[in-house]
Amino acid sequence: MEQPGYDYHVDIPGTTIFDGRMAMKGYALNKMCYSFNSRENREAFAADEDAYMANYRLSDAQRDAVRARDILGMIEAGGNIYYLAKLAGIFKLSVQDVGGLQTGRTTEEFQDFLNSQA
Amino acid sequence: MEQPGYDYHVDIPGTTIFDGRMAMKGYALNKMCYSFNSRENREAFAADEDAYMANYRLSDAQRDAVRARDILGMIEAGGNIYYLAKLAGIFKLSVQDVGGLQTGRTTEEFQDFLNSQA
Amino acid sequence: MARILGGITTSHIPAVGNAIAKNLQDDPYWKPFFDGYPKIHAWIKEQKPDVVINIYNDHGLGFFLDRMPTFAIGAAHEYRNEDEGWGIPELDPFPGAPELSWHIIESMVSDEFDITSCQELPVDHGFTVPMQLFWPGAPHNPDMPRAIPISANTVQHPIPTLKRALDFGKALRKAVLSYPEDIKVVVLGTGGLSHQLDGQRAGFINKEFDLYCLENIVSNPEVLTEISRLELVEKAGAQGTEFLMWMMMRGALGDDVTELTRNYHIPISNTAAGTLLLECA
Amino acid sequence: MARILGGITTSHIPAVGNAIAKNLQDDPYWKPFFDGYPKIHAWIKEQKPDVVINIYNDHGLGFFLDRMPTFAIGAAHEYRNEDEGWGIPELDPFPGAPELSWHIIESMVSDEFDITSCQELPVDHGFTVPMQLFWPGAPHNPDMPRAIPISANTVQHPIPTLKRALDFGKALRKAVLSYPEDIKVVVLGTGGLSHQLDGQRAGFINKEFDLYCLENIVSNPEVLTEISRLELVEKAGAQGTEFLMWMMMRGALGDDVTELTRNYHIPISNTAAGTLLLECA
Ligand SMILES: [Fe+3]
Ligand SMILES: [Fe+3]
Repeated sequence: MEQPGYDYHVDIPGTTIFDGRMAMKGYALNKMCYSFNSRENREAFAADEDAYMANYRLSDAQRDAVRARDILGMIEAGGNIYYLAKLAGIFKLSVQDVGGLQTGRTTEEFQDFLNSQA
Repeated sequence: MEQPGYDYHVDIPGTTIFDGRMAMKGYALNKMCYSFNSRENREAFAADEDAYMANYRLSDAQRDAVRARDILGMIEAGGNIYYLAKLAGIFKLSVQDVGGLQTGRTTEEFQDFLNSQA
Repeated sequence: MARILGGITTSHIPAVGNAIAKNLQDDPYWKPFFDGYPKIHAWIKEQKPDVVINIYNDHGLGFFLDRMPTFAIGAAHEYRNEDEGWGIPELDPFPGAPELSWHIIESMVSDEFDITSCQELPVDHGFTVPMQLFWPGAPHNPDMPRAIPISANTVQHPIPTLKRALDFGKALRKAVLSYPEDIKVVVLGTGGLSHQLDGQRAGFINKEFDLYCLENIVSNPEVLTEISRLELVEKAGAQGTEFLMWMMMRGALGDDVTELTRNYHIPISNTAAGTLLLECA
Repeated sequence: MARILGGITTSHIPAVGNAIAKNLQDDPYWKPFFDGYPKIHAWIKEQKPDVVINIYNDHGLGFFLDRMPTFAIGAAHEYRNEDEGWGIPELDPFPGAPELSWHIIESMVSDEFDITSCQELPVDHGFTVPMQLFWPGAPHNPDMPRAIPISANTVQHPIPTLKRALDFGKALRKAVLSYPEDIKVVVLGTGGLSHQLDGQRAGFINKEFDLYCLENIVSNPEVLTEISRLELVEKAGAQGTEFLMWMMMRGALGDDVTELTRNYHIPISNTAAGTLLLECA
């Protein structure tokens, strides 16, 4: 059994392992993002973000991060990138925009960083 | 691997194995019955059985069996007893009533049959 | 470290929930059934488990055929008992033990069990009736432990083999025993014994086979893994396959158990009702 | 009896769906990526598989954390591509092969894989982009085979181990080869290679590790089972864990395979894109 060996003691810089602990923390935020698979729900969110977040009972930290479009804050508050991607879509952020926002780069700088690894 | 050995060649009289073949056949009927976990849906069914069945696209055999309260017919048409039980509840049939209907006994005779096995 | 105190099995017939709600415990029909429980109440009072792992099978409330897991483990802060469609009184939510749930899921996936993890899961009579039987007034009994539901598929064939069910229990035991907190755990195996609700064979009960299972589940569970799944349907009835939950429970108790009480009664509703209390060494 | 012709791997980046919709295949950004596919088209035209088993990972369309299966197998008559939330054009439904699905599920549950069977399952870009890449115009390509989706959990840790993924593929192979109909099957492994979307390490790509995986997945997949799951996160990136799908695919091909084509390109979107066509002996 790997656990509680390597799997539990490795620290990967800049990387949050989305495990049970994070899932418990982020459940409300991720459930809200999952609801964005429906156009109707995306429109309801866009029409009144605060009311929509209240309806899904987001924590204060989660609401603040969403209001600030703070991706790292959302992850810290338990957000999972697969669900957050649907929220990023509403904000019209590309995957490279999201990469830039998290790494302190402009989108162009982030694209250059990707290209540099070829 | 048991399959396709014993699991596929045994015939148990009076017993339908709810396997993939039956599940494919019965999907619409079982999905309708699963919806009866909600009171609102039970009431909608009671108000207009035919419209409700049409909405779930039941096959003709499934509709006929439901209309006739024919439990064996429902099973033959792919119904699974765990879901059908919710329909039986709407019809106010107890498990012993359902047992009697399937075995050609009155409810009392079915109860006696159960007791006889003690 | 966590300890497993023992295991308790019971049938989980929906009618029992109604009998409890109507206080029929001393009614002549119900008395021989409810007589199986006072010894278990005394044992629970004495042992005071912190967590109850309730191994049951969902009957079409928590799961539908669109996504039907073989083995599902709850990982929620609480479990709601929702409307099943036939008017059993709904109980208040049961508090969960999600940290232990995740520890179990981590350990069992590492050990090659392909778990479906459930961070929301409505629980049906298969879960609640045993809770009411063992902790009267549940979930408001003062000794009510925090709960972890585990459900195995008996709705749709292929169901797990009896060997896989027993092995599931063994891996569950390993997981619980490696949990670093000093807590006491009891494991329930609910459902069965022989019964069949559907078909021309409805009402089928098999006392001889039940007694064989009751005997061997205590002292020789390995021999029961030789029973094929369709043989189980044939001998225990179409819904008697719920005996798989007893196998899962048994695997979690280890080799050395003492039988403290046993009850067997035909019929409750359509079912041969069986109850066992097994204490771990 | 059924035969497995071979396996094909590809990344399944959502942007690819948009590039196809906009006909950007000859655009300088996209050309080196799309150049990996004509040989595969030719092979498919020649081999004409009857069924495609598409092993992908759902990204939050078909499953949510409320009931998250480790391994899910579709058993539906058709699979709808539904709205994922960010405006990829939705494709028409893909016809299924439910009789083979059930045969596989029966065989694999007997072999102690704890499958979640899915009689309804919306499929996302992880499933559709590879279909579009291999069968242009999918599902309306005249050679489009019937499809079986298989999804493994890479959303929520614990994810399955690399060994379990490879063993899954081996059990899948056994299941397919025992299917009595004379059909030809191709297996897709989609996702990867190295990429990470989240955190301060977003944009991480690891060419050296990808080339190690590409080399060994062909001729020595067993050595890859020594990689622990967190080591996979560390070396392939948080979403590079999708390489598990390649392991599952590889297990289904048996020992003796021939590599017919390989492509590797950095970057497409945030990802190192890898493509392989492996033919079974
Ligand atoms: Fe039951
Ligand atoms: Fe992906």
